[in-house]
Amino acid sequence: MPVLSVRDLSIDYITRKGPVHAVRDVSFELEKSETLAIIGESGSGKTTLAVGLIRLSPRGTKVTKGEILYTKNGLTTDIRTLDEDDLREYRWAEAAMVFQAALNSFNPVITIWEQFLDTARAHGMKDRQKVRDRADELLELVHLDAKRVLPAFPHELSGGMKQRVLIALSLMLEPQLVILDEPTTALDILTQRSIIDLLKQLRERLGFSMIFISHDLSIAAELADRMITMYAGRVVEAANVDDMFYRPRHPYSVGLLRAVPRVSGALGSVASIPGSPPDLMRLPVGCSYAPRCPYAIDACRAADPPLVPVDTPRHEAACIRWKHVAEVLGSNAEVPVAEKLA
Amino acid sequence: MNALIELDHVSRTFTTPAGVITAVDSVSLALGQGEAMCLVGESGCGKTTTGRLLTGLLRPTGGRLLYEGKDVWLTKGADLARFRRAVQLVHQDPYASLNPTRTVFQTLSAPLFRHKKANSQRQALSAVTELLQRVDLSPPENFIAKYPHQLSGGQRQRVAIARALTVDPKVIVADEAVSMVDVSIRISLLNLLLALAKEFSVTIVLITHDLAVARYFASRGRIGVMYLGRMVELADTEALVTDPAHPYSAALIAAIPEADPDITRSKTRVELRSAEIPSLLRLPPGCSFHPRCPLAEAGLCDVLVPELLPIPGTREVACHVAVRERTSERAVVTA
Amino acid sequence: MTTAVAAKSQVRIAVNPRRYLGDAWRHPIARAVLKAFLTIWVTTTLTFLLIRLMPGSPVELKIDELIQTSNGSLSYEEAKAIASSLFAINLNAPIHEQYFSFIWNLLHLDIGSSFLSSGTSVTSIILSVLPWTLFSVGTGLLLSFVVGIGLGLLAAYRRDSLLDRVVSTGGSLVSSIPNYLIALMMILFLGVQTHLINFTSMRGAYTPGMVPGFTLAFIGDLFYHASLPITIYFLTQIGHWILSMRSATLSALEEDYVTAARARGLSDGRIRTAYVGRNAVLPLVTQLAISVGFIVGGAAIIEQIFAYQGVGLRLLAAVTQRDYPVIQGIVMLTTIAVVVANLAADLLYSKLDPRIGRAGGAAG
Amino acid sequence: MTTAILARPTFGQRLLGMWLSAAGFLRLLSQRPVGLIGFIGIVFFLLLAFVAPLFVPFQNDPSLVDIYQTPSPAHPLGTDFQGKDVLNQIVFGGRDILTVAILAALVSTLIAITFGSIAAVVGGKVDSTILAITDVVLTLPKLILLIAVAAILRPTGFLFLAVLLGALQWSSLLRQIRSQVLSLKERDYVEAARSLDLGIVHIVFREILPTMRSYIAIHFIFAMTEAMYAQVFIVILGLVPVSGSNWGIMLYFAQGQGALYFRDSIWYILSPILAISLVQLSLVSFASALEDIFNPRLRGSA
Repeated sequence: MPVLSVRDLSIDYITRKGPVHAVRDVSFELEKSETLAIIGESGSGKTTLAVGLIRLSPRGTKVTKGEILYTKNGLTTDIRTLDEDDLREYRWAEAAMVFQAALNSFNPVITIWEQFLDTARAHGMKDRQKVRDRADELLELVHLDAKRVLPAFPHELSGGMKQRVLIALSLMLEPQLVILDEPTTALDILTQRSIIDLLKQLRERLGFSMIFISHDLSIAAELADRMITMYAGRVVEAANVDDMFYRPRHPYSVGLLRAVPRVSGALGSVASIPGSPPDLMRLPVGCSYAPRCPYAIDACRAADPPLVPVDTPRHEAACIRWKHVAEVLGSNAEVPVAEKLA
Repeated sequence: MNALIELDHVSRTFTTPAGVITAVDSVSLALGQGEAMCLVGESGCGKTTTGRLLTGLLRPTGGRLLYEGKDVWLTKGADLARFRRAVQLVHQDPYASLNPTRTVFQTLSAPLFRHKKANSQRQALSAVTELLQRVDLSPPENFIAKYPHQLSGGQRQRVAIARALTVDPKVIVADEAVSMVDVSIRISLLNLLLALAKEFSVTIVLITHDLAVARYFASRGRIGVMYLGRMVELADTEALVTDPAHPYSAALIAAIPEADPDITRSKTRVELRSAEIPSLLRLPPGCSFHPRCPLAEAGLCDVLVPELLPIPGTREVACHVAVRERTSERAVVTA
Repeated sequence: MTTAVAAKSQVRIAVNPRRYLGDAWRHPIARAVLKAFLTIWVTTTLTFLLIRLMPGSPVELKIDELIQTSNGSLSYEEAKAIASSLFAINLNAPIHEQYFSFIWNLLHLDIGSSFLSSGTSVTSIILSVLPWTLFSVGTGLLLSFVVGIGLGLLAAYRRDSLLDRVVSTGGSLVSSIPNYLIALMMILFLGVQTHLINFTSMRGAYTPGMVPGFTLAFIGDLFYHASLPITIYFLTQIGHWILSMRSATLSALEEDYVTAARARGLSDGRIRTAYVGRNAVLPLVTQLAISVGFIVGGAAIIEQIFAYQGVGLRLLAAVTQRDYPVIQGIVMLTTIAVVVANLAADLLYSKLDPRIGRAGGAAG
Repeated sequence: MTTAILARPTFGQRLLGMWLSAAGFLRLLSQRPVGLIGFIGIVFFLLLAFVAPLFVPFQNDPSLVDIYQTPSPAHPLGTDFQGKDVLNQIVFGGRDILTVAILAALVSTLIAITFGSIAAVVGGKVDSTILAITDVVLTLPKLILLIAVAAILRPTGFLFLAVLLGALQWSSLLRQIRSQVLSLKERDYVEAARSLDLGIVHIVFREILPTMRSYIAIHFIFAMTEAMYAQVFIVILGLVPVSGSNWGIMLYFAQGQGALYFRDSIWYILSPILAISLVQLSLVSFASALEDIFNPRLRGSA
């Protein structure tokens, strides 16, 4: 049974000019100890989706439909039906969300230790000494010196240190699911590398399932087992990492992969996607990628293409011309898209 | 080829309540006409300050800034203004680079009127239309009357580039100009800058932390790697990417995640001796990378500040060990 | 995507946090104390110039007055000598010497004696009235601060509800009406027209004949007499605190650390106090400092309307009697009291906000 | 509509532009009823103070017979202790007060803008001295000083009173303008304007000030309320030689003549109180609405 199974989840932003469909009929599953990358650009709805998974959507948003089924030791519950107390328990004990280090995720006027204590107390760990030992253990886990970090105020830590403390804090109650929002954005290259290696290490040791959202494909290549790409609020493709990188079936995934240059290996025919990002207020009828898609035909503009299974296992794409995309790419070899289209 | 614009051992310090910070430490860099090069480095390495020094918006506290051979900060009045117009800056944040209360036309026509490149409405209108076409914002009529908040991030950066072009600059410093724009349209912005370099022989310096973007943009040019205010390596892009001379460049290239599962998961790591970034207030003696450098030799690297010295293959590196190994007679030519 | 922005901001990133903060802690406190002394020095000099050098200054007026009342028997020099003793300064000495003796006396808290009751020193006069003003203004201000914070927090949490609209609009309107007009209306309606409160019995700071001491009766009597002024000071500032706290809370609620705290399953109560409340109240502490000065100033008219013997009323009496040493004394001592209050609020701010630890963190 | 909004619009377009923005502004204001009422109040009192006196005859005929008359058709607001009509005094009582308030607000706003922007633009020593002076003035108990200064200098003319009030009020506005200009000065588009060599005039008047227009308008109104408070303050306390008649002077006499205590004199003292309060209420509610329209996330009111 998957740890998390999301079915037809839709989330709207209520604005004066009417509802904006930020997330539209999103479905995906996450197995135990599996890492899923949700890749999308601005306006794709990835953050709205992630925050929606723990029902933390800001004021002015509404989950219109869909289920979020969470399973632990064989018992499945729909998060959307949890009452306030159970929801509070679910948050952090079951699913912990780690925000971007660049955003100020720490209360600036109290020390890191107080924020550890707050979290522990909120989940019934009253004994200060036990919380202190747990904090030391967690900070040790993320290679930080507890004596220096705990008494410090948030602004006294560097970006990299803050991201590590956030990760340590997220593991306090041994959650089964850790959700990370852009875990390495706004960090320097070497710090980014240390965070990626740290996440790999922790995942191996503690076996939690992980979802992370990012606009950066290279992080997905590093960490993910499975990937979904989102465009204008919808999942356009879901696949294992190798299938997504070497055998993409949705024109947007192809375009995105082709638009990212690499340092090692040949550059190939790197190229941008024409046009500009979708305006969620005025989405076109039919496939929202049609205006920018080189393979679009009239049928594409008729209706929203559903997610259909494609020619490799556990691989789906929301494009009625995915076979044509496969032909254009040609070989299924483990060669980057940019080189195949060179 | 004599350099169009050159930094000659330029330094810049800032006094803060906590002490004096050397943001840029005697950096030398010569750029020819139409050259497209990149300055790369992590935050705090001084690449943004170097960019500001190049544009003349920031006065160096040491060394000289030469433009067409003349020391800019010794020139006065008209010459200084001419230099100031010849070097333009394109900023990082598309949401802050354009004045929200002015339309695209007002933003682009102000410099045209100011420098007598247009004397009437009609001339300004046609000049602006041509500028918008040159930065691929077509049809121009859709953009002229728009306010910045009605444009996407990519479109705003194009207007910012068009604004820089209003004064026919010889040099454009693009400070992280693509890092806040959607991944899928970055390449088109880089291509626009490359086209300016090729067709109008404008020298372009792209400042970025993203080595992959740097490799694409300067694939036929050079990359300069900076660390804590110093230029540690300056080399042709392909040479630097495939065979980095300075241990810091090697560490960066090894650490970068690649958008390709097979390559990125099989990369060999460079283990640094410490992850701690030294404070700009108290730089380590000698080479400031020595506390973290796997090749550091006690008595040499922690005493003597390495100069940027040439090594075979039109390259320069500021590392005693690298220079010694690559220039000694019995240097084995590595594959 | 790096956050490398203007060169100045690079300073923050790779600096050893503990040492850099250490310097910042000492530096702002010293700066705040220096600023306080500077303010006091400027005020004393300002009042000195006002009394001494202004054309038709009180000193000249006093000399002419002496000459007239003695209908010509006093010469200018003799009148000047009398005036010197009254003003406790040697008028013949050159101006800068007068100034130094003036400052010297001030340091010894000797600022001359009142023209009228020539025996009593200005300091003793002031010390007998200043406490009442500080007591009434202080209580009114603290009450309006505490209630304002609470209502502002509530209004922000129930944004755009009826409560929010009533509290914020009502608060801002009450505080925009000049407080002395509210005082007059209170007397007019609650006193004269409806006899709800017997304000004549409330005159003065306490009922004459009461034995001053820490007895419950005496303190009760104090509050009875001061109740009207306190209500006015409360109403004057309440709108400001509600609005400031409401907007500070609204922006605090949008901060990421509040979402992160909710994601960590923290209880609403804990988030409301330690996360939203503490951050929102920060800018208000410095505004508290500034409003002390405003309220003490405004007290003069309130004390006159309610006949409450505070320093304001005494100043007005001194003004009508042209009792310049007392005027000069009151202006200086009230400023010193206000400056000390500001210093305290600034230090409190630097203690509350570890990020800057900057005293003098006034808004703006 | 591809016609470009030209850098130098013709007079017709400028007029059209102004009309459109005014209509747009009124639409925004109508969504904030309290603000709208405030706006109407301001317009009413400005008309009352500057236009009504041109039409209503000035009555200054004290008649001992009808002292403290209760409101009647002849005297809608009754009469004062000299038997003079209260409504007439109210009509003529606004002009002086509003003139001084506007002048004082002008003085304090001008000081704040000039020195605030100079401090921000020039920076360095100039900035720290201006800031030090402002900090000192900020903490002074201004009204105590006002009492002392008014008592000693005995200001009579409008201008002198306005300058005096203005000179005491500019400090907190200067700090806010300085920090506003400082933040705008750092913006990328100002740096770009500098490197395009567009000149300091363009930078200040085309790049920095336009974004501050609404900010300055709001604080000008708050400055007016402060000036009115202080002006009536010193008039009621009798610190200023009484000449002519305005709402403050009416209050001064009403208080002096014990109007507070007689049943029939209630309208004589209440009329100026209500007049002043309503002006202040209108100013504040309109300014708060402006604040909400132009920068909804502004932290804390002035």
